[in-house]
Amino acid sequence: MIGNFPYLVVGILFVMGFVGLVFEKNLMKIAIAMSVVEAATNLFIITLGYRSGGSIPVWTMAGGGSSRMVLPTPQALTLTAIVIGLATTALMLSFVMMIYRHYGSLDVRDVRRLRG
Amino acid sequence: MKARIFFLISILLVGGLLWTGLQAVHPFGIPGETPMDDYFIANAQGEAAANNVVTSIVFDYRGFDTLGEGAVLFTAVISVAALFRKRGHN
Amino acid sequence: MNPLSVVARTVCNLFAWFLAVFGIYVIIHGHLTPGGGFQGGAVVATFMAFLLVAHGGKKMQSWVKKDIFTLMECGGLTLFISAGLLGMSNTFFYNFLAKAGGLFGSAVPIGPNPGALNTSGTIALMNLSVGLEVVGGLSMILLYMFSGAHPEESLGREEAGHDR
Amino acid sequence: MNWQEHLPALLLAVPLFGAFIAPLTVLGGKGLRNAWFLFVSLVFTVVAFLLWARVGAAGPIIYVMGGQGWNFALPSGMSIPVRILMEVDAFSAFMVLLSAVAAFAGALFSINYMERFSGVEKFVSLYFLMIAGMFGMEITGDFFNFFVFLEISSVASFGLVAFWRDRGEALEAAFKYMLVSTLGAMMVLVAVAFLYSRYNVVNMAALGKVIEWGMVEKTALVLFLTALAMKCGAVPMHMWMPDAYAEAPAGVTCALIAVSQASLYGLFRVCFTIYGTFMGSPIIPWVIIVLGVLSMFIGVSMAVIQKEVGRLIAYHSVSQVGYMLLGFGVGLLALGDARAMADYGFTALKGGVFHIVNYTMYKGLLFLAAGALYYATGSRNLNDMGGLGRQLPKTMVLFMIAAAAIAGLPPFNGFVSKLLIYESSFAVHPILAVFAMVTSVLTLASFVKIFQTAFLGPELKKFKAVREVPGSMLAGMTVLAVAILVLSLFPTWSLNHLVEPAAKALVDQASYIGAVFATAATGGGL
Repeated sequence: MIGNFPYLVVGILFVMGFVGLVFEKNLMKIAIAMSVVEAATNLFIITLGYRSGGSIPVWTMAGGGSSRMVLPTPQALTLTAIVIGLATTALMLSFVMMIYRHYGSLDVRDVRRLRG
Repeated sequence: MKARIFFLISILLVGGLLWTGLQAVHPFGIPGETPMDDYFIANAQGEAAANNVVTSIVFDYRGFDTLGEGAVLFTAVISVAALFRKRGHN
Repeated sequence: MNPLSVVARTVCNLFAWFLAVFGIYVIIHGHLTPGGGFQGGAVVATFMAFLLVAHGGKKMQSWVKKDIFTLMECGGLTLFISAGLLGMSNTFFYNFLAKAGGLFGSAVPIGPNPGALNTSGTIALMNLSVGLEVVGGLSMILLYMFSGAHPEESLGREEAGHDR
Repeated sequence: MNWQEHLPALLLAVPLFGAFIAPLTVLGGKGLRNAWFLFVSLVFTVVAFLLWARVGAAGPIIYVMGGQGWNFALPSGMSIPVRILMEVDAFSAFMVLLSAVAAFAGALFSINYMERFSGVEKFVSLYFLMIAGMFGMEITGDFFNFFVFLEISSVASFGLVAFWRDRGEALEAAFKYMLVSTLGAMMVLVAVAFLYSRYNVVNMAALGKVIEWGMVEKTALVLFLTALAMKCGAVPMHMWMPDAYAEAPAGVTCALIAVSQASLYGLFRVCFTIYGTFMGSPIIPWVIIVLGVLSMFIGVSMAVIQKEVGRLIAYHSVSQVGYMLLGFGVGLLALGDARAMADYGFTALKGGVFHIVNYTMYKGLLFLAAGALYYATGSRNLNDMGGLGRQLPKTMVLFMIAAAAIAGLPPFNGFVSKLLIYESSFAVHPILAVFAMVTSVLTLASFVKIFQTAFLGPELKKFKAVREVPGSMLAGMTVLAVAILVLSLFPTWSLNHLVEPAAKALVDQASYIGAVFATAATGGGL
């Protein structure tokens, strides 16, 4: 069981982020919860790529000539996903700033002026 | 109140889904067949002429993804600039 | 945002340059060591964040213009997509410089090796262009967020009005 | 070499290039910016049309990004593709064509509509990025690439929805949309990771070839279904849709509809092409059908009580998405059963596909007309309007065409697609057809209401000074109106040449997969 501990962490983080998304009332905390969900996703992809005993997939540093490397594709995908997450987070924080400037409050209940 | 129940149910569903799904994933550290990754490790130096396998994937094999990634960052920057733009810029 | 104390400013002045140099190193050696355009660009953008925190936004805005960063960003991405379009004789994003002799055109030996800078074809070129884009983009986000957080300092009060 | 082979790459490169240059056009002033806006929109529309024509003539085409040759899908000694593939079959090409038309109309409309805003060069850049993301979602053959383009189109649309940042409602709508959409994108990414963990492949065709029906695949399918249904505005998570559609500038809403259709496209690509006949249970089709019926009914019943033009039309979008989900769900139910397929399944698919193009055209036109009303009068509330038919005769005619089409009045295209859906869903269960018809009647009622309040009735004193909207806005609306009229007047032609190849391509899993693997068998190469 301890071997699959990373997957457990992924599941817990994802659910924690999701709970924060739906139950938090503060816009800033909602943004943080979204970042937690993104972190869980990135963690999941990167754990999929681990091969026990593997070395870093860079030939400059491979050293002893071992060709047993960890899987490189998840690292590349995570790199892309992290930058995308960074972009969305930046935009989300800007929205929070603009909303605060507009309403003078970060509470969802003060902001919800739209009729369902 | 109704919304809270809906949210609770959806959280339970997501949690249950991930719980069952993650149990079926291969054990940590022991991936099964990896033809695509082995190809990258074997051929990154010959084809893309790069020592760093990850970079050769990011910029050569999946270079188009990276263009998309740059475009997302660009989009975010332009959106932020549009949000905080000055009035009467034109 | 007020400037920090003189001690903090001095330390930031000193170490910000190390950050910039390290970031540029990461960008240039992207195809040899861990790192690349995005990571190095983020490090160089931290240089901007350092200066912004230490000296306050007012001074910063008198030092740099946002237009430079816009130009860096658009230029970097245009260079990137052009590198893709130039490979169009084969396909979009074909690595046409690799092992072709000229710029970044040396072949690499198979297996572990110390690495040479003049390899990897368009990968190095794209690393540079992405680095340029990320530096411009992240610095722009920082500057715009600063001016958004302190509208009275940069934009003026009448901003909150209607758009037309 | 033949330049037409590079059409899939050009389709994506043109709007991206346009977007990267657009912020620099501020140096050349207004004229240069508008010329660039128009020029790039025209170019990508032409490329989309050429791509559609080529796919119609030559069958599914692939394009290997960064390969030695455009069809060099499998490297030597490999049984799976390692590079990013673009794969365009008739269904993708159909989606690309209709999105391009909607995007072109939105661009034309925006040239005059956006004049009142500042920072339009940023608007132009974001608009092109959204279009590029939409095209990328529709022609990509790689799941991770699909996620990347999903994010491009979403992030660009957040910026566009909030473009009028001085209105608090616009910011809120964008924030809400952002939460739903980013969560959806993360779910897509987790699903891609699940599939990758099992097969070590992210290519769609290669996955479709090897997929089995296990626990990992089930989880991935549920995640895909949830995420993409959220993104296209099906019922439990439809709340973002009226807000975002009503608050975005009108030209953007027109393109935003096409973007939500791209999510719908992704949903059906996953269900039909990747899982297809491997899907071991009828639960998923029934879930889609139930979601469709709920969306139809709840959407329309929320719509009839709205007072604001934009929100009213936006709630109708929810109910129209329901029609498509119903059509495709019935088609999916019949998949793998040749007799049921011939009996009602294929009709349902044709109805669903035809409804996609109809919906995009008339809903885009409705939003543009609502935007024109707002541009002319400065009011969003229906209760304030009246007697505008005299001042805005052209807008009135265009609005009438769109309203008749959405309500499904007989000569118009909405009637044909709805009829196909009624017919086929009746074969599955009569109650489905009943729901669909009731929805249609309520739709008619609410559009009669808008038309009557806004355009008919006595002339109001405060609207004395209202003028007809400027030329480019009328041109944008006319593009869509002409498309509606062509689809309405030549239903047989459009069914045979536009809809049927797309529906056929959707059920033909083997040829989608074969397109990748066959070209390599014949040597691929240069």
